[in-house]
Amino acid sequence: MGLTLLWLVPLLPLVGAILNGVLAGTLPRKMVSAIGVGSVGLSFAIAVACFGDLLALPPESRRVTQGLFTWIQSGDFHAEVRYALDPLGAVMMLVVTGVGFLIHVYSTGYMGHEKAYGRYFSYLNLFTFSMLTLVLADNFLLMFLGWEAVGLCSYLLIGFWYQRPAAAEAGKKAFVVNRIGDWGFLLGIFLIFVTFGSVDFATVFTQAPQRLAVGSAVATAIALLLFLGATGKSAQLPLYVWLPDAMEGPTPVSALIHAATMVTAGVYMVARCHIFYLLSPPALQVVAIVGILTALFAATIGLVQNDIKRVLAYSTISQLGYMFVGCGVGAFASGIFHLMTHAFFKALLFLGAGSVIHALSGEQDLWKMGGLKAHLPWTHATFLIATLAIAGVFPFAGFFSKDEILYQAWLRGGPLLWMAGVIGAFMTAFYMFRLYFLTFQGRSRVSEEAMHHLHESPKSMTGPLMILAVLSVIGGFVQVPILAGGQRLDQFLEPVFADAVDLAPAAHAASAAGAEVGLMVISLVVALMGIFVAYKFYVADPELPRRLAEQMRGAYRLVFNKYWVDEIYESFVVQPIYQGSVRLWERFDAAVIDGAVNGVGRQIERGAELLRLAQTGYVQVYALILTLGAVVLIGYLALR
Amino acid sequence: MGEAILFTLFSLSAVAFALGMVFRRNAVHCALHLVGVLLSLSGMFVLLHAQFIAAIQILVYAGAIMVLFLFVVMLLNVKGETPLLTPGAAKGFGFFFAFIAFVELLWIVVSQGGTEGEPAPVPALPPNFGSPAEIGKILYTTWLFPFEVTSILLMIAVVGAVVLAKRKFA
Amino acid sequence: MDAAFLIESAVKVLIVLGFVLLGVPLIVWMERKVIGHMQDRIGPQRVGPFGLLQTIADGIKLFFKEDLIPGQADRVVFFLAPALSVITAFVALSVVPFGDKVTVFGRDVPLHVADVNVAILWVLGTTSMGVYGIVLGGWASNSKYPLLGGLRSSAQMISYELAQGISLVSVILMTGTLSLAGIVAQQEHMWFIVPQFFAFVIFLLCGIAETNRAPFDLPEAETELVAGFHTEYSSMKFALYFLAEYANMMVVSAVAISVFFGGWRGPFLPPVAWFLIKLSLFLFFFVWLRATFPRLRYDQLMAFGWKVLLPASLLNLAVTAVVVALTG
Amino acid sequence: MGSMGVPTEYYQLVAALLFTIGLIGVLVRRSALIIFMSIELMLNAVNLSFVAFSRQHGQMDGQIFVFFVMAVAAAEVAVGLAILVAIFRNRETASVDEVHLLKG
Repeated sequence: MGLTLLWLVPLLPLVGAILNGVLAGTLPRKMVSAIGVGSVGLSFAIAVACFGDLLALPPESRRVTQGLFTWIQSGDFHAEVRYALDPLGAVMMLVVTGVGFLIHVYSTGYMGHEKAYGRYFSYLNLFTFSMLTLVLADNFLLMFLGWEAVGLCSYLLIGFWYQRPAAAEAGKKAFVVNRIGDWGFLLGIFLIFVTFGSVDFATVFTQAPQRLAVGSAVATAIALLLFLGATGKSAQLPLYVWLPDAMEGPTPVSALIHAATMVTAGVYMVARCHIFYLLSPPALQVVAIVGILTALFAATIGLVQNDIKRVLAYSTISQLGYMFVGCGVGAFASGIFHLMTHAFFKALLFLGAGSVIHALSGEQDLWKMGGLKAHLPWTHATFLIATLAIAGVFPFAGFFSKDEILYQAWLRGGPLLWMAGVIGAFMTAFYMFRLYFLTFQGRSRVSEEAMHHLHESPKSMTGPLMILAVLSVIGGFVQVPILAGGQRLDQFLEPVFADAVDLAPAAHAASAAGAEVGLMVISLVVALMGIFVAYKFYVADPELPRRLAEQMRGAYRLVFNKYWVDEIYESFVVQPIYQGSVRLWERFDAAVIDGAVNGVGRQIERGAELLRLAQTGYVQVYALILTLGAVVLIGYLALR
Repeated sequence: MGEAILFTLFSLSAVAFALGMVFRRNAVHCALHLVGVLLSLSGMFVLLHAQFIAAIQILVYAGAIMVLFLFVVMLLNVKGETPLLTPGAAKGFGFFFAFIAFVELLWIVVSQGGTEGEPAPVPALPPNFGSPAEIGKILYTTWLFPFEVTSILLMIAVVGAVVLAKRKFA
Repeated sequence: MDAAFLIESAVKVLIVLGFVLLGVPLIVWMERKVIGHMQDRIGPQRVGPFGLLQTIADGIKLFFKEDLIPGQADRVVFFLAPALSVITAFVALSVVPFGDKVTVFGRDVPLHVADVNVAILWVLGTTSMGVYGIVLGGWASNSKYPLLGGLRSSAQMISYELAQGISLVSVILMTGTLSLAGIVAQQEHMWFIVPQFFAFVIFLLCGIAETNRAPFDLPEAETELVAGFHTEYSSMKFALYFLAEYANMMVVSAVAISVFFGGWRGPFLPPVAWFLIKLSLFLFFFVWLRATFPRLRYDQLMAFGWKVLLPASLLNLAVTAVVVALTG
Repeated sequence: MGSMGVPTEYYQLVAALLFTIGLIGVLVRRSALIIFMSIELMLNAVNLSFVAFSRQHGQMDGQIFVFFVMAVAAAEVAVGLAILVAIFRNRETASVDEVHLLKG
């Protein structure tokens, strides 16, 4: 019965969003919480039921669609509002509803004192609906609807505190940068429609291998255009700039949208459309290269940031890069696996950070924290688990997923790609533990006033932290047995990526269990080294980082200022467009368009002056004219 | 034969009352003549097997709408007009157009009728044709949506009338 | 349309007409007697036994009085108005069944003048036409008090007609017929006053207001409007209005009996007798009210009609509808 | 009544006649009230036509139309009379040719 209720999974949050949105301000807070959390909770329960039903089906028929109504019917073009559930969608659906539910619960604590409580939950529910529409959509157009709607919700939630100029600016930036990506995505959809005459997933994906040759220009164009969309949504080079600024939004939002779900939409989309990438080796290569460059690039910036949420933001960008590396070497299941584990521990990290910020009355600067271990025991314990997970320490979730990506990179991408990945992993371990040590260990640098209010967060916040911590520990085991061949998640996703097998890029090295274990050990050692260095820098010898920064002043400033990317964009992209637009407005808009419009208006006015002479104001004259018209009409009908 | 006699009676009284309504000077008399027309038509409705409509015609039209008219006439205390009709060319045009319209309607009635100048035969009808039950059945099934819309229209009219009547004019 | 039917109808018309014409003096006499006793007086007793012929004497007096017509009056309408009042009352009575079928000369004769299948609508329609008699009488007198009385009266009647009609609709919902005979037929086991008590109360209150009886007799509030719409009327025209008022009381009572009190039904006695007993009780009730209650103020009256009775009747209708829908 | 009935055409003729009389009233009378009543007369003429056709075709939809026409007429009268009263309060007249502001 679960699968027949599939449509309720996205619908319930929508209902919640409408209720909370329309009744915002009139409902008591408890009611708002009940609607907001309840709708997503119910939706999660149904999602679990659907998942159970899906598992009960034989693997090759695990694709269920449910049409709701015809959305657009115009000539050849046909689009249904239809949801589809297959293993890939199921994983995403569970992540979105599950993690989403926990974050909703967390929000009731974190946002408890917020004035616009109803508005917040309305947005959050709307986001959940949009994200579910994105992952469950059965055609490109509906997916695009979800895609745009999550962007909208992201914009609304980043700018949730719109009274703060920084938040409003950040929302705007996110929106504009995403538009660039969306533009690519949309063009990709157009190209797909032109090529296949349909936007249905089933039609397009089954026809793609027959219609397009491997390496054909069309396949490459489609793949790259779609990937442009993915870089925007998933904050990859060069469109990553919005994500760090997005941290202006409430922290649960950062956890849900800008870490666990929305930013992974790009990865999901690439995995969903893997057939185009497999048909176009160059595009696949682009994905891998962009992924690894982003991973390294963001990691270096993350090394020196001082804002707790910004470090996490760069870490997210970096981890998303890893996922694209996985996809880029043709190991889509590995990318999705990392997406899932990342959703757990990154959400946990953000929520933990939120708990810290909450405890410190809004303080986000790492250098004003320290020694919080004793004050926030639950937050500390769960945060440590998440940090270990992201650093890739056995047996936490991140270890499994990251190593699988690195192994696949070794296998199909070559040693160079692997090497870069390992360096990234080292940096990940370093900056994450830097974050951890600065926050929880060492001497307290908390201000007097904040110290005064210091408290552990309420149950509604620590509860989700604990559940996510458990998931961060055991999340990796869904892939057990981890060695090649037996991976359970891979097998579950197998039907989706079945066609990938014969098209996948040839392996550079033979897969061997021994090599795999060896690589695992190497990366584990690298992670531990990163942790050790962080310990050395920030606990054992706190003066060391400063000295190092003095010695390498140029490099430090370059990284600290995020490679000046924002400034470069500002002067080379934003300003020229802005100035050009101003020119256009002055020359073209004001003169030609306004002139034409006003001119037409003036002519009509003049004509009306003449026409109004016919209006006498006497009702009966009007009635007479009316009668004349009727008489003529009746006469025509009578004598026809 | 009965129908023919009654039809003649009702149609004559309807037309006579209608003429009286249009050409009487006193507005109260005009309203009363209109009531006469309405009652005559109600009788014709009964002849046409529309008992429910006939009853509604009396209840709503004659009993409520026209009383409202009378009220307004009496409240405004409009004295007989001087002169009765619109002056000048408008009056002539009015009669002329109305005459043409009548000729056209006549033409349509005559030309659209049965074959070879013979009036179309009147069909036999089921016994409960026009009864409240039958009206109710199609009103609440086929015509449900218009019915609901009409109810909203009436509510709007009520609100509009109240607002207009209550407004204080400077 | 055979001859027998025509004769039968004519006879019934005559019976009803005669009954009303004879009954009204009797009611008036009863009213004066009852009110007299209620006010610790004796009431008329000089003319005839127990003063029974008093009303007849009054009627004769009115008949011989000079018929005054105000100088500026609209003569035609002035004549028409009282006649209209009486006619509508009689016409309304024509659909009330006052007894079961009887067999006369081998013919089954139903004891009502006409069995119209939309009888309730008919009654409501004719009573709404009765408004004209009053409003026109007030207007045609071309005098301030009558005009005000007429307008008041018709506003009152239109207002209360609504609630009255709606209270009847709930009974119609239960029976599924608009015919009074049909409604009486369905009360074999239970009078509708039991399930539709509230509808009855609303109907009765509206009926009192419709007939312009105390305590709703605003149109003829002598303290403010002299005698309301019939201030300028005298002689037989006045008598006609008088007749109309009492005939209307009979209509309301007869409809109430048919709809809520099982019509002519009752044990032992013949149906017609039961009908008359019930009718007398109702009329007594009307008189009793007049003796007991003071008159309402006009704004109270309108507020009561629109803000209490109408919503109450709608609520009753809604509840009835739900119950009928649920019990099928 | 079968084929004994009065033909529908006769009813249509009466309807046409009433309609024309109403039209004359609208076009030539000066009092807004009478014009209003004439409009009611025209509506009633159409109603008669509807009911006659309803019988001719043996379908009751025509009667339903009459029902709707009455509802609309009631609404129209309520608003129209309120407007008339408002005009009268302001200008002390119910004559349409003394009220001629209905222009741009």
